Amino acid sequence: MIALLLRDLKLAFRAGGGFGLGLAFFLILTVLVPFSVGPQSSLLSSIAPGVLWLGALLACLLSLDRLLALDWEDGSLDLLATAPVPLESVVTIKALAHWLTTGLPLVLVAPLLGVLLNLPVAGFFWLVISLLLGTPALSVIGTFGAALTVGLKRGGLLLSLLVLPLYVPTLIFGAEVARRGAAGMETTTPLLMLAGITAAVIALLPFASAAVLRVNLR
Amino acid sequence: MIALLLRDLKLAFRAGGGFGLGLAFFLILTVLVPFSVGPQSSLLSSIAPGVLWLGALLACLLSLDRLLALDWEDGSLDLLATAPVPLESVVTIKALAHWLTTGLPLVLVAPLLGVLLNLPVAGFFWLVISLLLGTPALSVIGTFGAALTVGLKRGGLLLSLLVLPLYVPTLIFGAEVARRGAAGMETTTPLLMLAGITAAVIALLPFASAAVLRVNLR
Amino acid sequence: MMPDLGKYAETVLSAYVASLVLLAALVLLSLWRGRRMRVQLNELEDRIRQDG
Amino acid sequence: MTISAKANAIWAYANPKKFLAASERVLPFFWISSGLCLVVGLTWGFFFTPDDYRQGSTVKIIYLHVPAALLAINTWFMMLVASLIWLIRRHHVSVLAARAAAPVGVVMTVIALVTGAIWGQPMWGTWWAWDPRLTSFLILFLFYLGYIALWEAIENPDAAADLTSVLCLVGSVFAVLSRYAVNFWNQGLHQGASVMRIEAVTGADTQEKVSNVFFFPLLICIVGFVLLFVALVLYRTGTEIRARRFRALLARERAGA
Amino acid sequence: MTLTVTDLTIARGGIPVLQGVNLVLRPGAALVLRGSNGIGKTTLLRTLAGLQPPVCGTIRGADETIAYAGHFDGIKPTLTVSENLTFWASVFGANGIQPALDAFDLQQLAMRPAGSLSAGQKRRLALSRLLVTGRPIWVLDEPTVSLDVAAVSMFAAAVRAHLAGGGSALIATHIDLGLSAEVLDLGRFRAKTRPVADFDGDFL
Amino acid sequence: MTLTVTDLTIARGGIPVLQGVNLVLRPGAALVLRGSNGIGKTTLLRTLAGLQPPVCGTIRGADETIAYAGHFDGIKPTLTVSENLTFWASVFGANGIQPALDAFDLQQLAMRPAGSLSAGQKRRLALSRLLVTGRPIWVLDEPTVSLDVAAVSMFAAAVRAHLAGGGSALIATHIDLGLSAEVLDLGRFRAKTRPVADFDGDFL
Ligand code: HEM
Ligand SMILES: Nc1ncnc2c1ncn2[C@@H]1O[C@H](COP(=O)(O)OP(=O)(O)OP(=O)(O)O)[C@@H](O)[C@H]1O
Ligand SMILES: Nc1ncnc2c1ncn2[C@@H]1O[C@H](COP(=O)(O)OP(=O)(O)OP(=O)(O)O)[C@@H](O)[C@H]1O
Ligand SMILES: [Mg+2]
Ligand SMILES: [Mg+2]
Repeated sequence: MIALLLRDLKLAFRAGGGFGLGLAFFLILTVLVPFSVGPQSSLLSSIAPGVLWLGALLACLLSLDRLLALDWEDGSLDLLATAPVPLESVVTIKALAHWLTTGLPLVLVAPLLGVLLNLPVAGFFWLVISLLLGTPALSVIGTFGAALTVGLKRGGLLLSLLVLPLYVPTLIFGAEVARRGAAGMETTTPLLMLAGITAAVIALLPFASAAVLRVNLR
Repeated sequence: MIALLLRDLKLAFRAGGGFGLGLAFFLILTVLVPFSVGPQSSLLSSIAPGVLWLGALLACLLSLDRLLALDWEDGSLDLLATAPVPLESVVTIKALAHWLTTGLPLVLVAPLLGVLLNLPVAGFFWLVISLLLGTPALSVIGTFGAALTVGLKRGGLLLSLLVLPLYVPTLIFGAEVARRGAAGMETTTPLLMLAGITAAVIALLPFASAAVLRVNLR
Repeated sequence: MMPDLGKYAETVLSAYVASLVLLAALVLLSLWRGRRMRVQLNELEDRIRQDG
Repeated sequence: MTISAKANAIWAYANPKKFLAASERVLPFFWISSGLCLVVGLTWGFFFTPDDYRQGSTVKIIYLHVPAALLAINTWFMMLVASLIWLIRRHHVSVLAARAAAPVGVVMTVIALVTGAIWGQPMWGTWWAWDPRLTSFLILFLFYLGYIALWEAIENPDAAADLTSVLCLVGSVFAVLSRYAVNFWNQGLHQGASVMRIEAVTGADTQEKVSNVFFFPLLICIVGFVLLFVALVLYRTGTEIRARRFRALLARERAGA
Repeated sequence: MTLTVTDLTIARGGIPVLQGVNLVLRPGAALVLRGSNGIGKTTLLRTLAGLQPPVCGTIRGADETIAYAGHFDGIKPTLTVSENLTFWASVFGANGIQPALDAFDLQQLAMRPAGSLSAGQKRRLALSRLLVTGRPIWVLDEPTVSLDVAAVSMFAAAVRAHLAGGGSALIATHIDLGLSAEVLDLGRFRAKTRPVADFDGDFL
Repeated sequence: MTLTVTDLTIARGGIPVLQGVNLVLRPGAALVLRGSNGIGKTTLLRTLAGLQPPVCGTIRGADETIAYAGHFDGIKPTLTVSENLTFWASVFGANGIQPALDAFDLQQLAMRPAGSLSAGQKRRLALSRLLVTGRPIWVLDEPTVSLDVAAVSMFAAAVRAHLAGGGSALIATHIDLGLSAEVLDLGRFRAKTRPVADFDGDFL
């Protein structure tokens, strides 16, 4: 198990910068927003928490399509499925590796990008908290989507179509926390909901992912 | 040449719905924006042109990573490079196929999504015009990026990183046209710039793409 | 016979037209595909039976 | 007949051949009765009901909007049940019925969205608002699209059945979650569920007589839509069964060669 | 561990390809599967390895005892040869990769990224993984593809050593491996097509 | 078209692998390349096909005359067998796929999506493509991988017909193809490592 985690992390680093790329996407997206909606700082500051959450979500999403596909293409997944480790823990480890290489760096860099978008001072803390609680759910749900579409060439866009609706509750509560935090309002309810979703998803979804993966290996 | 175009279109259709998926991504992205920035319709209507341009751009971007990669992985690109067709026309045809399956549908569906985001009535016409002029440039530039990163496993994010900065001028002028149009202002200057960029890019970039592809095939 | 729809005539009529067109398209497409499938399957079964 | 024997008798129709024979027998009834109900209900509603004093003639849209909206949700529910039956009892017909129902659900969702949007223009002054009811319909539409796209994308029919069924299951949970999330995110303009208290919907005076004016044709329309749904799903399931057999025979013929 | 297969029917893409397969593989024995292209060798081996369910029939003795090596190598191009092997060794709980490296003469290549190996070198790496699984039954699908003569004899030696240690091997191949093993031709198990009228729950 | 290679040096990943390669391939002749795994067969063939530049030396007669078939098949899984072939036929301007289908007995499989073929069937499809290129020089990298005995002899027959028609073939392989052809062992061209002191423009 540890071996699998270490291997995945190592692969992520070797593949040209590892988590650097997720971060870069996040950064570029944040930079493109002022280009597309215009540079008024009041407008930017009011959409900043939402844009940052959306950017983090998309950066997660984009790194999903190779989460299992590479292992499937070169036959590693066949071998892992016949190895003495339950497939449930394989997918959990994969989700964890994905979070460590994508979600966590996004959380850490989000405050910096908040500066670019004029995020109100009160918002930084809540932005980080909400991302920290929410991104694990994004990784786990994404792993489920990746397991569904593994083995489909050009599965990338299908993956987005399947995963994005599943991301809706996490996004709503996460962005709500960040938005309320930035506006200096009460955040307890959405924060609890966000934490609840993350916990439930981590506890239950790996079983679905493993089941789906077994079907795809046939 | 025609054979290559037809094959690419056929492959796009066979691969689960072809252009449907790019559209779906665009739709979902548009739906997620209000979830993240909040539902106030005045806010949404002021960011609508920018969001729609950004959405179209990302939908283009996401479909790039398989533009050449699949042909590279299974050896087709090796064979095409040794076939009696110049690599320049191969990349041009690939870009054309990409535009037909991704860019064009996005242009056609953008007005519908404008409704969701409360785009001002005056903006619809200019949104469509700017996308129609701009998306071909996105496909051609994207093909260049795909040629640069072909052969890299997990190239998806690297591709985004390379291509997004190249998309900046197109995005700026395109979104500017849409934004000014929606606000009822003069649009001639950015429209001319946009058309100029597209024309120049179509005329010149295929040579660079072919050169880069040759290096990657070594 | 046409009832007076007042100032909302366009609204009501467009809603009816859109819905009925969608419903009709669904039914017709279903029937068309069903017919075609039936024919194709029969042809195939006959062909296989002839081959033995 | 004992209860278990009865249950077995039902499962017998999960055999594709029996299902085809049985559905062929009952289909004419459903087609005709749904056509009748729709013609009667819509004609009554369109021609013979008064305008609402506040909404004017737009109230006539209700005869399409409400039945479509009801079916849009319940189609997904039916797909969920059918998917569960496939996952537990592995009856092919049930999962094919889910597959056959999905496009019907999509069309119903689109009708609800389109009539709603058209209605919204005079009532709320906008085609679209991010009201929770409307928003969750949009999300439901996305779930339908994902489900159909997954069916289309996978070659192996049994694998596709398994994967789409799990997606339907997981998707249902997330759809419910989204519904709560959206409610929390934005309180809306749309009226609450009140089919049974139509006067509250129309805002007309609250006497039974007036509400019945709208209520009976609406009820007939709902029945018509439901019958149409049943007919369509039975018919389309038959098509899916034939398509499945067609592919299997074709594949076998090619493999044998 | 004796692998016993009784009356197995297997299908690919919903169509039965082999029917009534019976075979017994005892410790110390090797069995070579032959059969023309597309007869169903790969499908049979994947079924035995537990990657797909059989249509009917039973497989005994296959639980956590099989090491499978298929058409694809499962090699990560960015990891070095020894990192690739070490990973599989720790997944299977083996304690050293040295014997595996020695058996396929990978010592020289150990520090090279696996992506820069030639086709035959990659294959040698894939085969050496069998040694770190510690599993008694090897199930191999065309193991000698791309191997040169020297490497084929390394492979034969590795199989013989495995058999001598009480292991067993089931090998699908088209060419001669230089092993003295029983040969099973799958041609006689080719699935018979059912009559069309027989429209049952399987749609066939 | 005679293919003439003079004093060729080729490199892979910046390291020279073969040095001073000389060979002449006349119309009607076949040449079999042999050499242990990793000697540089694939690299040589890709250089001849024009996919990578040589370090030094000259190649004459290779312009638009070579049909290359490498380790990868270049087959689109979602297209049918005949669609795959038709595509390549129209790229190369050939006018019919029938001879190609016949030569490799693909008639029965013609309407199947190529993704559902077995390993050997895919290989047959990849080889049949050579016939639609209309090119005189075939450059083949381990063409018989995964092929059964019958398919290998189909392949040999196709090569013989090609040679009889004035074509030529250069084939890298480890196993016997049943062709009477000259054999060139690449072992003697193995690049010599330069002394370390000799630090020139190549950093070596
Ligand atoms: C695009 C937008 C809309 C969507 C997706 C939508 C959705 C729905 C749904 C799901 C229902 C079923 C309610 C139930 O019985 O549980 C419903 C009912 C209803 N809708 Fe809409 N609606 C939309 C727009 C509108 C508009 C603009 C109006 C009018 C002002 C409207 C008026 C009604 C009425 C009167 C009912 C029946 C009362 C009820 O049962 O709740 N809807 N709608
Ligand atoms: N996805 C699929 N759908 C339908 N048929 C398939 C599919 N995959 C493989 N087949 C068919 O199943 C049969 C068995 O394939 P399999 O790969 O097991 O053959 P094999 O004996 O390993 O052949 P080879 O020696 O060429 O590797 C073949 O006839 C093949 O065409
Ligand atoms: N990207 C790379 N970087 C460095 N060395 C490489 C790279 N790719 C291949 N090599 C080395 O170049 C040499 C020649 O490889 P090549 O693939 O040409 O061998 P081959 O003769 O085709 O072998 P095989 O019979 O195994 O296919 C090998 O020693 C290989 O390890
Ligand atoms: Mg095989
Ligand atoms: Mg080679």
